[in-house]
Amino acid sequence: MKKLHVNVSINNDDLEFLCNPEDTLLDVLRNDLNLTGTKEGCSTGDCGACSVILDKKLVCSCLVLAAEVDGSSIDTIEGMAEENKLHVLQEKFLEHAALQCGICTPGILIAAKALLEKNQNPTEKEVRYWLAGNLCRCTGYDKIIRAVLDAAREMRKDHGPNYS
Amino acid sequence: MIFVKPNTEKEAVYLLNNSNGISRILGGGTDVLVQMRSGIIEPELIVDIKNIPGIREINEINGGYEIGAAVSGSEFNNYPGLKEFAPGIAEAFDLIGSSQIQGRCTLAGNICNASPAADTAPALSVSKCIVKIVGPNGFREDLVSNIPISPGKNSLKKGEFIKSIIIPKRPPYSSDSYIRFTPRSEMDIAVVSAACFITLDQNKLIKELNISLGAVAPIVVNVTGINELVINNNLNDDLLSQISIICSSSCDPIDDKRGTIEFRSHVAGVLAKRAIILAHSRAGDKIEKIAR
Amino acid sequence: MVKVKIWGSLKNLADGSDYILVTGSNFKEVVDNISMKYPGLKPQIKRGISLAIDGKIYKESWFTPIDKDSEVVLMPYMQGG
Amino acid sequence: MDQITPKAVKEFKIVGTRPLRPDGIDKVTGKAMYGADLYAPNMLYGCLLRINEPHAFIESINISNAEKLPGVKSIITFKDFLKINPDNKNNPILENCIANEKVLYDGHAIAAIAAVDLNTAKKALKLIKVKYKKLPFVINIEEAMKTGAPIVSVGKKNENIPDGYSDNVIQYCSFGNGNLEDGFKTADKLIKRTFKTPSVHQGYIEPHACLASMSNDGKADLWCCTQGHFNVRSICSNIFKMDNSQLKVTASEIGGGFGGKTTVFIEPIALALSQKSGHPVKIVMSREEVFKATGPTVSSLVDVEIGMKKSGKITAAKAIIRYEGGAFPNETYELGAQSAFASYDLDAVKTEAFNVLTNRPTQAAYRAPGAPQSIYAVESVIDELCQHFNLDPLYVRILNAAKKGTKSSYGPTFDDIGLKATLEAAKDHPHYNAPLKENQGRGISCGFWFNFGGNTCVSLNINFDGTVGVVEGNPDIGGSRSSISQMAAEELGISLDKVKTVIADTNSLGHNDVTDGSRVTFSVGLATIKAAKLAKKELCKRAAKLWGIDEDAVIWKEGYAHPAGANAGNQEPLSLEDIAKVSSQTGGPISGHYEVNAEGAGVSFGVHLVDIETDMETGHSKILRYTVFQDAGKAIHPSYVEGQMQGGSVQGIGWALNEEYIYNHDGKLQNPGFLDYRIPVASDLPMIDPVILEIPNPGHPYGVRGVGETSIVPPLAAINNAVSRATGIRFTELPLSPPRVLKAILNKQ
Repeated sequence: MKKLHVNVSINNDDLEFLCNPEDTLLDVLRNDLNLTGTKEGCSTGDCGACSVILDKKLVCSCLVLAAEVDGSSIDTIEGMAEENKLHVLQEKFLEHAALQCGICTPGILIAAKALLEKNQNPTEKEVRYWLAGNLCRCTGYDKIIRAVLDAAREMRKDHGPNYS
Repeated sequence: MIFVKPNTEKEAVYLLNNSNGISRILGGGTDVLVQMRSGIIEPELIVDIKNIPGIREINEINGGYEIGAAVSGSEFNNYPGLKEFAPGIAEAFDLIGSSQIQGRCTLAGNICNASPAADTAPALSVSKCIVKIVGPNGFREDLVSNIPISPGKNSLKKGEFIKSIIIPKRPPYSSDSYIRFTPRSEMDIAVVSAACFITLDQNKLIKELNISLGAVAPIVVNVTGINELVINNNLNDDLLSQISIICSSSCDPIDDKRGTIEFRSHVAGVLAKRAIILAHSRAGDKIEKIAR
Repeated sequence: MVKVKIWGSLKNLADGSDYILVTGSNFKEVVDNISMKYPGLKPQIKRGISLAIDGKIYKESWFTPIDKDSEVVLMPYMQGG
Repeated sequence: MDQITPKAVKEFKIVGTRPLRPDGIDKVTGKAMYGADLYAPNMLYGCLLRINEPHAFIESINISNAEKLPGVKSIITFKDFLKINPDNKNNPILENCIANEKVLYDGHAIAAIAAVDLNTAKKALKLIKVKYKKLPFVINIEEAMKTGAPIVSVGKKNENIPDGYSDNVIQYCSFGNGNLEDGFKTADKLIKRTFKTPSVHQGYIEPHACLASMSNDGKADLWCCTQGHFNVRSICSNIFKMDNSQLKVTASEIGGGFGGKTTVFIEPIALALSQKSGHPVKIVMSREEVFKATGPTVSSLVDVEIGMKKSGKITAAKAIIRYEGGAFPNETYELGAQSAFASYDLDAVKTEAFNVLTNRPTQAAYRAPGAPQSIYAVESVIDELCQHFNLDPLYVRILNAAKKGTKSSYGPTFDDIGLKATLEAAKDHPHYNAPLKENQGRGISCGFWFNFGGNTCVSLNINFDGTVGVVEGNPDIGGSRSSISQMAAEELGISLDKVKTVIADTNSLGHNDVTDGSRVTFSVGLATIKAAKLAKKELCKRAAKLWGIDEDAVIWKEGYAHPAGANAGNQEPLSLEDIAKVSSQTGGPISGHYEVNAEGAGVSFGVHLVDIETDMETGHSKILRYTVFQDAGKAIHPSYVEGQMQGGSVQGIGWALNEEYIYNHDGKLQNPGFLDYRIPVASDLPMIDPVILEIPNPGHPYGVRGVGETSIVPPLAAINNAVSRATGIRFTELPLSPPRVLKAILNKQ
């Protein structure tokens, strides 16, 4: 079977990999690129644990073929903190105890980041609906929702009163 | 398996037409990848159409819209004016899957996958939307409602694929709506769904009323016998109850893990009623807006 | 003698009463003596038992002291969760 | 988020605060290593061949074509385990992992393959030729109990089974006090109902995963996500006839368990594939495998009969509990029988329980195993009696509540317990008197769990720089490392950032029981406090040496060694750091170790209040408001206590409204995925408001009780009662899925 050659930018690093045509982006991230922060919970797009940003769009990496992403840019959880500075969402998740086992956390952080990039002032309902594709079985979502709303508040503050 | 990402329609048609085994179009991939992973299909050829010029575009044409086959749910819903033009279709498209799925799912995929529960199928049917198909014999057009023919099967012929979907121009006081029933608020498959397209005159008398029901038969049910009942009438409770009964009796559902025959038939009537009320108020708002 | 309450389905395997009387001054002695005096309870003891001594549940500690007037309740061995 | 703490509770500095968890940064940045995240050089990928039949006799398994596929390195079947150890033929845990003579449920594995990559392994699975004969099967409780039912497994029946049942009824027990007949006679109203609950899955987001490496000399390393790696070691070393010391099991970070990761499913398979191939082998379950072939809960069929006076006093209560937990024996039926009436002070009470074999996957524990099902039935009947007499449901529960000195329905007499305080907190809460609209209902329910202790080892090391390392052996499933560090810091009197808690592998510490029964904060906490006390004693001894005084003349106070009084001298107190820095010169490193089989865990009670609105045209129920009251004992880290209360509640909400294993008439599971096995999503829920009550457990130095499990118990009945009150129809079967509720509404109309 002939492998396909793919060029991508992941967390702003240009890199290339070889993949089988049926490999998913999730397979390649985890098995070939050692980016295991992106988690596999179902492989059918029903749990959101494998969420990444593909060309500025939130997707489940289990529902993307690795071969498709040639020329794309991808953001994963490993690129969320800038150098040693955590993203506000990451800080708020810790502060609010918004994780217990933590397996869903990378996917939820990525999804929440995508939300706050398009909506700086979401309502509780908007956060709940946006994150409906990210299953969490430990927390009952309460502290996750509070953390996202608090992070949004903080980010609006950081960006000054004219933001949003 | 071979993966190809052609740059022209012609190339895509050629590949599809010359493949001997199972071939699949990759637009959003939200159904195809799940089927591949679970072993339901083992395609020999995957044709990723996203490099074909125009396939990811939305264009206004003849007072309606042409939606490229690879336009995703979030692209559709963020396109200025589209949601206002066809709120029912936007609702249906938006209900497919999570925020993650919205970044990938397409109208063409939803129709071609031919699930009885496909959200956009009833919504596109009530508005008499059209698909533009490319194939070995050139272009053709067909109604969306002619594409799914049975669960998992569509009417496209070998070598053909959908290029775009046309949402036709609408009369002035018309609107649409889509409501589905799912046990969860999100991340679910419609157990029953109802779409409504309505046109009023400026006195709020009904000129046209189409209802389509999803997940209550092998393919979308375009309910017949309603226009006769409602044309030139005001909407009232009595009419709504009559339509609700017609809708319930138009269903030919199955008992399965998601719902029972009894439940689906009853709720189809309930949702049809709710969809009509919603579409009617939207169309009514237009009259008032213009009056103001 | 220590008075040990046994659970309902063991009654008929002992002597039909809610309580049995055995000698012993700790967990192990009491359980050993139950086994000896009431062989019908042996299969259950083998499957696993706990003892509640004055309201506290002990799953196995052999040398937990038991007073003559302690409340002693035989319970199944608990696990899971 | 309220917290109700009686005044008498001990004053703490660090315990009871909400510090950031020590493993948090790794978990928000993707660095934390879970079961599937480890890769070894030269590693193979393993996968299992599963048969999609509920019951079949295996005639032959032909692996010769699969073996020939390039890239396939080893293939095993049950026969290989018999070669390893002939005793394996009687090992039910192994037989659940890989079938011996019979396929016992849809998805039961019969062979496994290791290959250079997953695609090759999957291809090879299709080349295995299996011949089997389908057998009659049985998947529901009523059918399985009847004489003449297909028998799942012969020879499993205990000696005490009453007559008149099939051999699938293998276990039986009964508990109780007092005279039922007299009790029922004095009641003004008797209500008897039969309730059903479906089998549900824990639904942890991380599928089971492991990486095994066995070398030619028989030594092995195993990395896996588990709630108890010492238990994994015991089970696997038993299967492979290995010395415990030769199998090192390391617990990865664990992506949820809730009881479902207390046993093994793939670990012995990976070890056998590794042994046969000479390569490390990794197995990761798919979500479908998790649903089909791990351990969901028992399903239940429960009769409850309760008599009540018009004053609200319960006169007698009886339950007959029937649980089905798949193809192998389990003890959940006993826990269900014992917990059913634990919340009440009753003169006459009896519970009987049966365990029944069926052709379904073998049950595993799920948060308070056995209690939600039986308490759901009991609390639903109590609510119906309250409605009958038009009595306030909280008043009736307070009137009958178990308290200190109550002889519990399962035997022992209760010590200090928090049920009454919890009920009163619910009554005083604004939620209880908030107005309701049409088609809305408010439901309440009590819940109970025993909480466990168990074998626990802790090693607490004082480093030369004055920092402290705590080594414990229980996988951290919900933030326990933080609580343990807090207790260590509190006891030593040092700041929390000086303490780091890690979880040791099986070769680095003595045996630790599984992380189960809400035992960790209690037992590991207890051992940590004791280990810290021992370390303090040694610190005092060193200070005494430095001061040249008797060691009894030194006391430890707030992080410093002090002379015990004027007679001991007036030396400047020495900090832990001061002493640690010279510990090499004063006798060597300082540490404290404590090993115990912890007993004396305190029971815990919870009360839930829920408001629901039911759509009378579709049968859909929406949760509008949810408040949880729970006696946590001392809350070490209140945020994670709240998290347990909220998480358990939402799992219970899922159980009550939508979750269920759906079987077709062919005995095959219809919904082995997150699309149709509907766990609650964020948009289904309101905030879950937790109210912590701190009634200290007398059996723990800081008053800790377990908190993890009680919270899943009340939601089932609370929601059932709310929907029943919203619709005016009493429901007796879960889930309250829209088709079920609508059917009842239409029947009533």
